Amino acid sequence: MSSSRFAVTSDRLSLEPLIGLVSAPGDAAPGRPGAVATFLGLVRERNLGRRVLRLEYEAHERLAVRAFERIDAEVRARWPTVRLALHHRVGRLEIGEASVAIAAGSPHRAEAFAACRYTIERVKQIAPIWKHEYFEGGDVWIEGATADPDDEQARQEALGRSCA
Amino acid sequence: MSSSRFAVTSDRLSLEPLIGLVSAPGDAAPGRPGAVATFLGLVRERNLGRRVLRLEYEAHERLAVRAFERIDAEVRARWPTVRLALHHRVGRLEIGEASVAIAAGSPHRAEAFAACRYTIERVKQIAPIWKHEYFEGGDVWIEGATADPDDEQARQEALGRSCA
Amino acid sequence: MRVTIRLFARLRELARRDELTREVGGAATVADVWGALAREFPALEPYTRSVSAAVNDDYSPMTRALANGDDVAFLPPVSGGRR
Amino acid sequence: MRVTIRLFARLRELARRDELTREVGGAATVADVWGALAREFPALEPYTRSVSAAVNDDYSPMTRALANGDDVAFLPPVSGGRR
Repeated sequence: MSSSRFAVTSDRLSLEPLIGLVSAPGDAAPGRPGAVATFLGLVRERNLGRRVLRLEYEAHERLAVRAFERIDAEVRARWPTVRLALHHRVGRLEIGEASVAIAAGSPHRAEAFAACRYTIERVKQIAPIWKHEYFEGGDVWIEGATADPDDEQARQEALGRSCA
Repeated sequence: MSSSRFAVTSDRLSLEPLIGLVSAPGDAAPGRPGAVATFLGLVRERNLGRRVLRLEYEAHERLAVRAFERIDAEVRARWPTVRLALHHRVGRLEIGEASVAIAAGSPHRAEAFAACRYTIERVKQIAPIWKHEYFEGGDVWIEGATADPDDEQARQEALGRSCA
Repeated sequence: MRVTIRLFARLRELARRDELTREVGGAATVADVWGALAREFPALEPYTRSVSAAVNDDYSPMTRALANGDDVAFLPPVSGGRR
Repeated sequence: MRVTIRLFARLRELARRDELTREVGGAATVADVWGALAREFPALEPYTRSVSAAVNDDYSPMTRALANGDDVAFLPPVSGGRR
Protein backbone atom coordinates (compact mmCIF):
# COMPACT_ATOMS: atom_id res chain seq x y z
CA MET A 1 0.00 0.00 0.00
CA SER A 2 1.44 3.30 -1.09
CA SER A 3 1.82 6.06 1.48
CA SER A 4 1.35 8.72 -1.20
CA ARG A 5 -1.95 10.50 -1.54
CA PHE A 6 -2.04 9.61 -5.25
CA ALA A 7 -0.99 6.20 -6.44
CA VAL A 8 -1.47 3.38 -8.93
CA THR A 9 -0.74 0.04 -7.34
CA SER A 10 -1.15 -3.69 -7.84
CA ASP A 11 -1.63 -4.15 -4.08
CA ARG A 12 -5.10 -4.61 -2.60
CA LEU A 13 -6.67 -1.26 -1.76
CA SER A 14 -7.64 -0.25 1.74
CA LEU A 15 -9.42 2.93 2.84
CA GLU A 16 -7.81 3.26 6.26
CA PRO A 17 -4.47 4.67 5.04
CA LEU A 18 -6.27 7.08 2.72
CA ILE A 19 -8.41 8.32 5.59
CA GLY A 20 -5.24 8.79 7.60
CA LEU A 21 -3.68 10.79 4.76
CA VAL A 22 -6.61 13.23 4.58
CA SER A 23 -7.10 13.65 8.30
CA ALA A 24 -3.52 14.09 9.49
CA PRO A 25 -3.05 17.24 11.54
CA GLY A 26 -0.55 19.93 10.78
CA ASP A 27 -0.62 19.92 7.01
CA ALA A 28 -1.61 22.68 4.61
CA ALA A 29 -5.37 22.29 5.10
CA PRO A 30 -6.85 24.47 7.84
CA GLY A 31 -6.83 22.11 10.78
CA ARG A 32 -8.20 18.61 11.10
CA PRO A 33 -11.27 17.67 9.10
CA GLY A 34 -14.65 17.18 10.75
CA ALA A 35 -15.88 15.12 7.83
CA VAL A 36 -14.40 12.45 5.60
CA ALA A 37 -16.35 11.14 2.61
CA THR A 38 -14.97 8.11 0.82
CA PHE A 39 -15.72 6.05 -2.25
CA LEU A 40 -14.84 2.48 -3.16
CA GLY A 41 -15.43 1.04 -6.61
CA LEU A 42 -15.84 -2.74 -6.41
CA VAL A 43 -15.72 -5.41 -9.11
CA ARG A 44 -19.29 -6.54 -9.80
CA GLU A 45 -20.12 -10.10 -10.69
CA ARG A 46 -22.55 -9.03 -13.41
CA ASN A 47 -22.11 -6.41 -16.13
CA LEU A 48 -24.47 -5.83 -19.06
CA GLY A 49 -26.10 -9.17 -18.39
CA ARG A 50 -22.78 -11.06 -18.49
CA ARG A 51 -21.39 -13.08 -15.63
CA VAL A 52 -17.98 -11.57 -14.93
CA LEU A 53 -15.14 -13.91 -13.95
CA ARG A 54 -12.45 -11.31 -13.24
CA LEU A 55 -11.10 -7.98 -14.45
CA GLU A 56 -7.65 -6.86 -15.48
CA TYR A 57 -6.83 -3.19 -15.18
CA GLU A 58 -4.01 -1.63 -17.15
CA ALA A 59 -2.72 1.93 -16.67
CA HIS A 60 -0.26 4.41 -18.06
CA GLU A 61 0.96 4.69 -14.51
CA ARG A 62 2.95 7.92 -14.48
CA LEU A 63 0.32 9.72 -16.55
CA ALA A 64 -2.39 8.36 -14.25
CA VAL A 65 -0.70 9.77 -11.16
CA ARG A 66 -0.40 13.10 -12.97
CA ALA A 67 -4.08 12.94 -13.88
CA PHE A 68 -4.88 12.33 -10.19
CA GLU A 69 -2.78 15.35 -9.24
CA ARG A 70 -4.61 17.38 -11.84
CA ILE A 71 -7.94 16.34 -10.36
CA ASP A 72 -6.58 17.29 -6.92
CA ALA A 73 -5.74 20.77 -8.24
CA GLU A 74 -9.25 21.09 -9.68
CA VAL A 75 -10.71 20.04 -6.33
CA ARG A 76 -8.59 22.53 -4.38
CA ALA A 77 -9.54 25.34 -6.76
CA ARG A 78 -13.22 24.62 -6.16
CA TRP A 79 -13.13 23.48 -2.50
CA PRO A 80 -10.00 24.97 -0.89
CA THR A 81 -10.53 23.22 2.45
CA VAL A 82 -10.67 19.71 0.99
CA ARG A 83 -7.77 17.30 1.27
CA LEU A 84 -7.91 14.40 -1.17
CA ALA A 85 -6.34 10.96 -1.51
CA LEU A 86 -6.88 8.55 -4.40
CA HIS A 87 -5.47 5.10 -5.12
CA HIS A 88 -6.27 3.02 -8.19
CA ARG A 89 -5.47 -0.63 -8.51
CA VAL A 90 -4.09 -2.34 -11.61
CA GLY A 91 -3.55 -5.98 -12.56
CA ARG A 92 -5.91 -8.86 -11.95
CA LEU A 93 -8.93 -8.22 -9.71
CA GLU A 94 -11.43 -10.76 -8.46
CA ILE A 95 -15.15 -10.17 -7.87
CA GLY A 96 -15.76 -7.92 -4.86
CA GLU A 97 -12.26 -6.41 -4.82
CA ALA A 98 -11.80 -2.65 -4.94
CA SER A 99 -10.47 -1.06 -8.12
CA VAL A 100 -10.46 2.51 -6.83
CA ALA A 101 -10.46 4.12 -3.38
CA ILE A 102 -10.99 7.82 -2.72
CA ALA A 103 -11.04 9.81 0.53
CA ALA A 104 -11.92 13.50 0.84
CA GLY A 105 -11.54 15.25 4.18
CA SER A 106 -12.91 18.71 4.96
CA PRO A 107 -14.03 20.78 7.94
CA HIS A 108 -17.66 20.33 6.87
CA ARG A 109 -19.46 17.47 5.15
CA ALA A 110 -20.95 19.28 2.14
CA GLU A 111 -17.51 19.90 0.64
CA ALA A 112 -16.24 16.41 1.48
CA PHE A 113 -19.16 14.72 -0.29
CA ALA A 114 -19.02 17.03 -3.31
CA ALA A 115 -15.26 16.66 -3.76
CA CYS A 116 -15.40 12.87 -3.40
CA ARG A 117 -18.14 12.54 -6.03
CA TYR A 118 -16.43 14.99 -8.37
CA THR A 119 -13.21 13.02 -8.06
CA ILE A 120 -14.66 9.66 -9.08
CA GLU A 121 -16.43 11.31 -12.04
CA ARG A 122 -13.17 12.89 -13.19
CA VAL A 123 -11.23 9.65 -12.69
CA LYS A 124 -13.66 7.90 -15.02
CA GLN A 125 -13.28 10.72 -17.54
CA ILE A 126 -9.55 11.32 -17.67
CA ALA A 127 -7.51 8.66 -15.86
CA PRO A 128 -5.56 6.62 -18.44
CA ILE A 129 -6.69 3.30 -16.99
CA TRP A 130 -8.37 0.52 -18.93
CA LYS A 131 -10.54 -2.37 -17.84
CA HIS A 132 -10.34 -5.75 -19.53
CA GLU A 133 -13.38 -7.80 -18.59
CA TYR A 134 -13.19 -11.59 -18.65
CA PHE A 135 -16.72 -12.94 -18.63
CA GLU A 136 -18.33 -16.34 -19.10
CA GLY A 137 -17.86 -16.92 -22.81
CA GLY A 138 -15.33 -14.28 -23.75
CA ASP A 139 -13.48 -11.11 -22.90
CA VAL A 140 -13.72 -7.45 -23.87
CA TRP A 141 -11.93 -4.16 -23.28
CA ILE A 142 -14.36 -1.65 -21.78
CA GLU A 143 -13.98 1.58 -23.74
CA GLY A 144 -16.13 4.65 -23.25
CA ALA A 145 -15.16 8.18 -24.18
CA THR A 146 -11.94 9.76 -25.43
CA ALA A 147 -9.85 10.95 -22.48
CA ASP A 148 -9.47 14.73 -22.73
CA PRO A 149 -8.62 16.61 -19.53
CA ASP A 150 -9.31 19.94 -21.27
CA ASP A 151 -12.87 19.02 -22.25
CA GLU A 152 -14.71 21.70 -20.27
CA GLN A 153 -18.14 20.20 -20.99
CA ALA A 154 -17.10 16.91 -19.38
CA ARG A 155 -15.73 18.80 -16.38
CA GLN A 156 -19.00 20.69 -15.95
CA GLU A 157 -20.85 17.37 -16.13
CA ALA A 158 -18.68 16.03 -13.30
CA LEU A 159 -19.34 19.20 -11.31
CA GLY A 160 -23.08 18.84 -11.89
CA ARG A 161 -23.06 15.28 -10.57
CA SER A 162 -21.11 16.37 -7.48
CA CYS A 163 -24.16 18.43 -6.46
CA ALA A 164 -21.83 21.33 -5.67
CA MET B 1 -17.20 -3.32 17.31
CA SER B 2 -20.76 -4.41 16.73
CA SER B 3 -21.47 -6.80 13.88
CA SER B 4 -24.97 -5.32 13.41
CA ARG B 5 -25.65 -2.91 10.61
CA PHE B 6 -27.09 -0.40 13.09
CA ALA B 7 -25.44 0.17 16.43
CA VAL B 8 -24.61 2.60 19.21
CA THR B 9 -21.31 1.72 20.82
CA SER B 10 -18.64 3.07 23.12
CA ASP B 11 -15.98 1.25 21.10
CA ARG B 12 -13.83 3.09 18.56
CA LEU B 13 -15.49 3.14 15.16
CA SER B 14 -13.96 1.57 12.10
CA LEU B 15 -15.26 1.65 8.53
CA GLU B 16 -13.98 -1.74 7.42
CA PRO B 17 -16.66 -3.84 9.17
CA LEU B 18 -19.39 -1.52 7.90
CA ILE B 19 -18.09 -1.85 4.35
CA GLY B 20 -18.14 -5.61 4.81
CA LEU B 21 -21.74 -5.47 6.03
CA VAL B 22 -22.94 -3.59 2.95
CA SER B 23 -20.97 -5.55 0.38
CA ALA B 24 -21.57 -9.12 1.56
CA PRO B 25 -22.94 -11.34 -1.18
CA GLY B 26 -26.10 -13.36 -0.95
CA ASP B 27 -28.27 -11.00 1.03
CA ALA B 28 -31.53 -9.31 0.06
CA ALA B 29 -29.97 -6.63 -2.13
CA PRO B 30 -29.63 -7.58 -5.80
CA GLY B 31 -26.10 -8.93 -5.92
CA ARG B 32 -22.87 -7.39 -4.74
CA PRO B 33 -22.48 -3.63 -4.89
CA GLY B 34 -20.26 -1.95 -7.46
CA ALA B 35 -20.02 1.19 -5.34
CA VAL B 36 -19.66 1.93 -1.66
CA ALA B 37 -19.88 5.51 -0.38
CA THR B 38 -18.96 6.13 3.23
CA PHE B 39 -18.97 8.97 5.70
CA LEU B 40 -16.99 9.55 8.88
CA GLY B 41 -17.72 12.38 11.28
CA LEU B 42 -14.60 13.31 13.26
CA VAL B 43 -14.17 15.39 16.40
CA ARG B 44 -12.76 18.77 15.39
CA GLU B 45 -10.31 20.65 17.56
CA ARG B 46 -12.08 23.96 16.98
CA ASN B 47 -15.80 24.77 17.10
CA LEU B 48 -17.33 28.25 16.94
CA GLY B 49 -13.93 29.75 17.70
CA ARG B 50 -13.43 27.63 20.82
CA ARG B 51 -10.56 25.21 21.33
CA VAL B 52 -12.25 21.88 22.00
CA LEU B 53 -10.64 19.55 24.55
CA ARG B 54 -12.94 16.54 24.16
CA LEU B 55 -16.56 15.57 23.54
CA GLU B 56 -18.93 13.34 25.41
CA TYR B 57 -21.80 11.79 23.50
CA GLU B 58 -24.89 10.50 25.23
CA ALA B 59 -27.69 8.54 23.53
CA HIS B 60 -31.06 7.01 24.18
CA GLU B 61 -29.52 3.85 22.81
CA ARG B 62 -32.52 1.67 21.97
CA LEU B 63 -34.41 4.60 20.47
CA ALA B 64 -31.29 5.57 18.50
CA VAL B 65 -31.02 2.12 16.95
CA ARG B 66 -34.71 2.34 16.06
CA ALA B 67 -34.12 5.75 14.52
CA PHE B 68 -31.31 4.24 12.44
CA GLU B 69 -33.63 1.46 11.30
CA ARG B 70 -36.23 4.05 10.39
CA ILE B 71 -33.66 5.92 8.30
CA ASP B 72 -32.77 2.61 6.66
CA ALA B 73 -36.43 2.08 5.73
CA GLU B 74 -36.58 5.60 4.28
CA VAL B 75 -33.43 4.88 2.26
CA ARG B 76 -34.77 1.58 0.93
CA ALA B 77 -38.05 3.22 -0.05
CA ARG B 78 -36.18 5.81 -2.08
CA TRP B 79 -33.20 3.75 -3.29
CA PRO B 80 -34.24 0.08 -3.24
CA THR B 81 -30.81 -1.21 -4.28
CA VAL B 82 -28.93 0.47 -1.44
CA ARG B 83 -27.68 -1.47 1.56
CA LEU B 84 -26.84 0.68 4.56
CA ALA B 85 -24.80 0.36 7.76
CA LEU B 86 -24.49 3.00 10.47
CA HIS B 87 -22.65 3.02 13.78
CA HIS B 88 -22.61 5.90 16.25
CA ARG B 89 -20.23 6.19 19.11
CA VAL B 90 -21.09 7.35 22.64
CA GLY B 91 -18.99 8.22 25.66
CA ARG B 92 -15.81 10.23 25.74
CA LEU B 93 -14.19 11.09 22.38
CA GLU B 94 -10.83 12.74 21.82
CA ILE B 95 -9.94 15.15 18.98
CA GLY B 96 -9.75 13.33 15.64
CA GLU B 97 -11.81 10.32 16.71
CA ALA B 98 -14.89 9.29 14.75
CA SER B 99 -18.32 9.90 16.26
CA VAL B 100 -20.32 8.41 13.38
CA ALA B 101 -19.54 5.99 10.55
CA ILE B 102 -21.87 5.28 7.63
CA ALA B 103 -21.48 2.95 4.63
CA ALA B 104 -23.91 2.73 1.70
CA GLY B 105 -23.42 0.05 -0.94
CA SER B 106 -25.24 -0.04 -4.26
CA PRO B 107 -24.81 -1.41 -7.77
CA HIS B 108 -24.11 2.13 -9.02
CA ARG B 109 -22.44 5.11 -7.41
CA ALA B 110 -25.17 7.75 -7.76
CA GLU B 111 -27.45 5.90 -5.34
CA ALA B 112 -24.63 5.08 -2.93
CA PHE B 113 -23.57 8.74 -2.64
CA ALA B 114 -27.13 10.03 -2.33
CA ALA B 115 -28.12 7.48 0.32
CA CYS B 116 -24.97 8.10 2.34
CA ARG B 117 -25.51 11.86 2.37
CA TYR B 118 -29.21 11.51 3.13
CA THR B 119 -28.38 9.22 6.05
CA ILE B 120 -26.01 11.61 7.81
CA GLU B 121 -28.51 14.46 7.36
CA ARG B 122 -31.26 12.34 8.90
CA VAL B 123 -29.01 11.18 11.75
CA LYS B 124 -28.38 14.80 12.66
CA GLN B 125 -32.11 15.49 12.51
CA ILE B 126 -33.64 12.58 14.37
CA ALA B 127 -31.10 10.42 16.20
CA PRO B 128 -31.55 10.88 19.98
CA ILE B 129 -27.86 11.52 20.56
CA TRP B 130 -26.41 14.55 22.34
CA LYS B 131 -23.00 16.11 22.25
CA HIS B 132 -21.44 17.63 25.35
CA GLU B 133 -18.53 19.80 24.34
CA TYR B 134 -15.68 20.43 26.79
CA PHE B 135 -13.70 23.40 25.57
CA GLU B 136 -10.95 25.60 26.95
CA GLY B 137 -12.77 27.59 29.60
CA GLY B 138 -16.03 25.69 29.94
CA ASP B 139 -18.46 23.13 28.62
CA VAL B 140 -21.77 23.20 26.77
CA TRP B 141 -24.43 20.84 25.48
CA ILE B 142 -24.82 21.31 21.74
CA GLU B 143 -28.55 21.58 21.03
CA GLY B 144 -30.05 22.33 17.65
CA ALA B 145 -33.56 21.47 16.56
CA THR B 146 -36.35 19.42 18.12
CA ALA B 147 -36.10 15.80 17.03
CA ASP B 148 -39.24 14.91 15.07
CA PRO B 149 -39.04 11.96 12.68
CA ASP B 150 -42.42 12.89 11.18
CA ASP B 151 -41.34 16.42 10.23
CA GLU B 152 -41.74 16.12 6.46
CA GLN B 153 -40.11 19.47 5.77
CA ALA B 154 -36.93 18.34 7.51
CA ARG B 155 -36.99 15.09 5.52
CA GLN B 156 -37.32 17.00 2.26
CA GLU B 157 -34.38 19.17 3.30
CA ALA B 158 -32.28 16.04 3.85
CA LEU B 159 -33.37 14.73 0.46
CA GLY B 160 -32.42 18.02 -1.17
CA ARG B 161 -28.93 17.88 0.30
CA SER B 162 -28.49 14.31 -0.89
CA CYS B 163 -28.66 15.63 -4.46
CA ALA B 164 -31.08 12.81 -5.32
CA MET C 1 -51.15 4.30 37.31
CA ARG C 2 -47.38 4.52 37.38
CA VAL C 3 -44.96 5.51 34.62
CA THR C 4 -41.19 5.47 34.45
CA ILE C 5 -39.67 8.75 33.29
CA ARG C 6 -36.21 8.88 31.74
CA LEU C 7 -34.24 12.06 31.16
CA PHE C 8 -31.31 12.60 28.84
CA ALA C 9 -28.41 14.97 28.36
CA ARG C 10 -29.11 18.48 29.64
CA LEU C 11 -32.56 17.51 30.96
CA ARG C 12 -30.88 14.83 33.05
CA GLU C 13 -28.37 17.35 34.36
CA LEU C 14 -31.01 19.99 35.15
CA ALA C 15 -33.19 17.51 37.07
CA ARG C 16 -30.12 15.80 38.54
CA ARG C 17 -31.51 12.35 37.81
CA ASP C 18 -31.82 10.08 34.81
CA GLU C 19 -34.80 8.03 35.86
CA LEU C 20 -37.79 8.47 38.16
CA THR C 21 -41.16 6.83 38.69
CA ARG C 22 -44.34 8.86 39.15
CA GLU C 23 -48.02 8.21 39.80
CA VAL C 24 -50.19 9.82 37.11
CA GLY C 25 -53.95 10.01 36.41
CA GLY C 26 -55.62 7.30 34.37
CA ALA C 27 -56.08 9.50 31.27
CA ALA C 28 -52.66 11.16 31.44
CA THR C 29 -50.89 12.05 28.19
CA VAL C 30 -47.17 12.51 27.60
CA ALA C 31 -47.77 16.28 27.80
CA ASP C 32 -49.40 15.87 31.21
CA VAL C 33 -46.38 13.98 32.50
CA TRP C 34 -44.06 16.64 31.15
CA GLY C 35 -46.18 19.39 32.74
CA ALA C 36 -46.00 17.74 36.15
CA LEU C 37 -42.28 17.18 35.74
CA ALA C 38 -41.67 20.83 34.82
CA ARG C 39 -43.57 21.90 37.92
CA GLU C 40 -41.49 19.56 40.05
CA PHE C 41 -38.23 20.70 38.36
CA PRO C 42 -38.74 24.32 37.24
CA ALA C 43 -35.34 24.29 35.52
CA LEU C 44 -36.92 22.05 32.85
CA GLU C 45 -39.68 24.56 32.03
CA PRO C 46 -37.73 26.37 29.24
CA TYR C 47 -37.65 23.06 27.30
CA THR C 48 -41.45 22.85 27.04
CA ARG C 49 -41.40 24.17 23.47
CA SER C 50 -38.48 22.09 22.21
CA VAL C 51 -38.65 18.76 24.05
CA SER C 52 -39.37 15.49 22.19
CA ALA C 53 -40.72 12.33 23.76
CA ALA C 54 -40.40 8.60 23.28
CA VAL C 55 -42.69 6.00 24.83
CA ASN C 56 -41.36 2.46 25.19
CA ASP C 57 -38.43 3.25 22.89
CA ASP C 58 -40.46 4.74 20.05
CA TYR C 59 -40.86 8.41 19.26
CA SER C 60 -44.25 9.60 20.43
CA PRO C 61 -46.39 12.72 20.03
CA MET C 62 -47.01 14.67 23.23
CA THR C 63 -50.73 13.95 22.88
CA ARG C 64 -50.34 10.20 23.33
CA ALA C 65 -52.37 8.69 26.19
CA LEU C 66 -50.23 6.58 28.48
CA ALA C 67 -50.81 3.12 29.94
CA ASN C 68 -49.74 1.78 33.28
CA GLY C 69 -46.06 0.84 33.31
CA ASP C 70 -45.12 2.90 30.23
CA ASP C 71 -41.54 4.09 29.89
CA VAL C 72 -41.56 7.79 28.93
CA ALA C 73 -38.31 9.39 27.77
CA PHE C 74 -37.89 13.14 27.39
CA LEU C 75 -35.32 14.30 24.86
CA PRO C 76 -33.79 17.75 24.50
CA PRO C 77 -33.18 19.05 20.95
CA VAL C 78 -30.59 17.05 19.04
CA SER C 79 -27.42 18.61 17.70
CA GLY C 80 -28.82 18.65 14.13
CA GLY C 81 -25.92 20.53 12.61
CA ARG C 82 -27.07 22.38 9.54
CA ARG C 83 -23.88 21.80 7.54
CA MET D 1 14.78 12.25 -35.28
CA ARG D 2 13.64 9.28 -33.21
CA VAL D 3 10.65 8.94 -30.92
CA THR D 4 9.56 6.18 -28.59
CA ILE D 5 5.97 5.06 -29.08
CA ARG D 6 4.03 3.36 -26.30
CA LEU D 7 0.73 1.58 -26.76
CA PHE D 8 -1.81 0.66 -24.11
CA ALA D 9 -4.71 -1.72 -23.60
CA ARG D 10 -6.47 -2.67 -26.83
CA LEU D 11 -4.05 -0.63 -28.97
CA ARG D 12 -1.22 -2.69 -27.48
CA GLU D 13 -3.06 -5.90 -28.26
CA LEU D 14 -3.94 -4.90 -31.83
CA ALA D 15 -0.35 -3.93 -32.63
CA ARG D 16 1.00 -6.84 -30.58
CA ARG D 17 3.60 -4.63 -28.90
CA ASP D 18 3.71 -2.13 -26.07
CA GLU D 19 6.70 -0.09 -27.15
CA LEU D 20 8.49 0.69 -30.40
CA THR D 21 10.97 3.26 -31.69
CA ARG D 22 10.50 5.01 -35.02
CA GLU D 23 12.35 7.54 -37.12
CA VAL D 24 10.14 10.57 -37.93
CA GLY D 25 10.56 13.83 -39.89
CA GLY D 26 11.95 16.90 -38.10
CA ALA D 27 8.59 18.72 -38.04
CA ALA D 28 6.48 15.68 -37.14
CA THR D 29 3.45 16.15 -34.90
CA VAL D 30 1.78 13.58 -32.67
CA ALA D 31 -0.86 13.18 -35.40
CA ASP D 32 1.87 12.42 -37.96
CA VAL D 33 3.26 9.68 -35.74
CA TRP D 34 -0.21 8.20 -35.26
CA GLY D 35 -0.84 8.31 -39.05
CA ALA D 36 2.37 6.44 -39.78
CA LEU D 37 1.57 3.94 -37.03
CA ALA D 38 -1.95 3.31 -38.38
CA ARG D 39 -0.45 2.67 -41.83
CA GLU D 40 2.03 0.20 -40.34
CA PHE D 41 -0.69 -1.47 -38.21
CA PRO D 42 -4.00 -1.09 -40.11
CA ALA D 43 -5.90 -2.63 -37.17
CA LEU D 44 -5.29 0.65 -35.30
CA GLU D 45 -6.96 2.77 -37.99
CA PRO D 46 -10.49 2.64 -36.43
CA TYR D 47 -9.08 4.41 -33.35
CA THR D 48 -8.07 7.52 -35.31
CA ARG D 49 -11.16 9.42 -34.14
CA SER D 50 -11.07 8.36 -30.49
CA VAL D 51 -7.39 8.02 -29.56
CA SER D 52 -5.75 10.33 -27.01
CA ALA D 53 -2.04 11.03 -26.72
CA ALA D 54 0.48 11.81 -24.03
CA VAL D 55 3.98 13.12 -24.59
CA ASN D 56 6.56 12.56 -21.87
CA ASP D 57 3.83 11.58 -19.39
CA ASP D 58 1.58 14.58 -19.96
CA TYR D 59 -1.60 14.65 -21.98
CA SER D 60 -0.91 16.30 -25.34
CA PRO D 61 -2.99 17.59 -28.26
CA MET D 62 -2.47 15.71 -31.53
CA THR D 63 -1.13 18.92 -33.10
CA ARG D 64 1.93 19.07 -30.83
CA ALA D 65 5.28 19.16 -32.65
CA LEU D 66 7.66 16.52 -31.36
CA ALA D 67 11.31 16.75 -30.36
CA ASN D 68 14.02 14.14 -30.73
CA GLY D 69 13.76 11.51 -28.01
CA ASP D 70 10.16 12.25 -27.07
CA ASP D 71 8.08 9.50 -25.52
CA VAL D 72 4.67 9.38 -27.26
CA ALA D 73 1.90 7.31 -25.69
CA PHE D 74 -1.32 6.47 -27.51
CA LEU D 75 -4.37 5.83 -25.35
CA PRO D 76 -7.65 4.22 -26.34
CA PRO D 77 -10.86 5.67 -24.87
CA VAL D 78 -11.11 5.25 -21.11
CA SER D 79 -13.92 3.33 -19.48
CA GLY D 80 -15.65 6.57 -18.41
CA GLY D 81 -18.75 4.90 -17.00
CA ARG D 82 -21.67 7.29 -17.16
CA ARG D 83 -23.23 6.16 -13.88
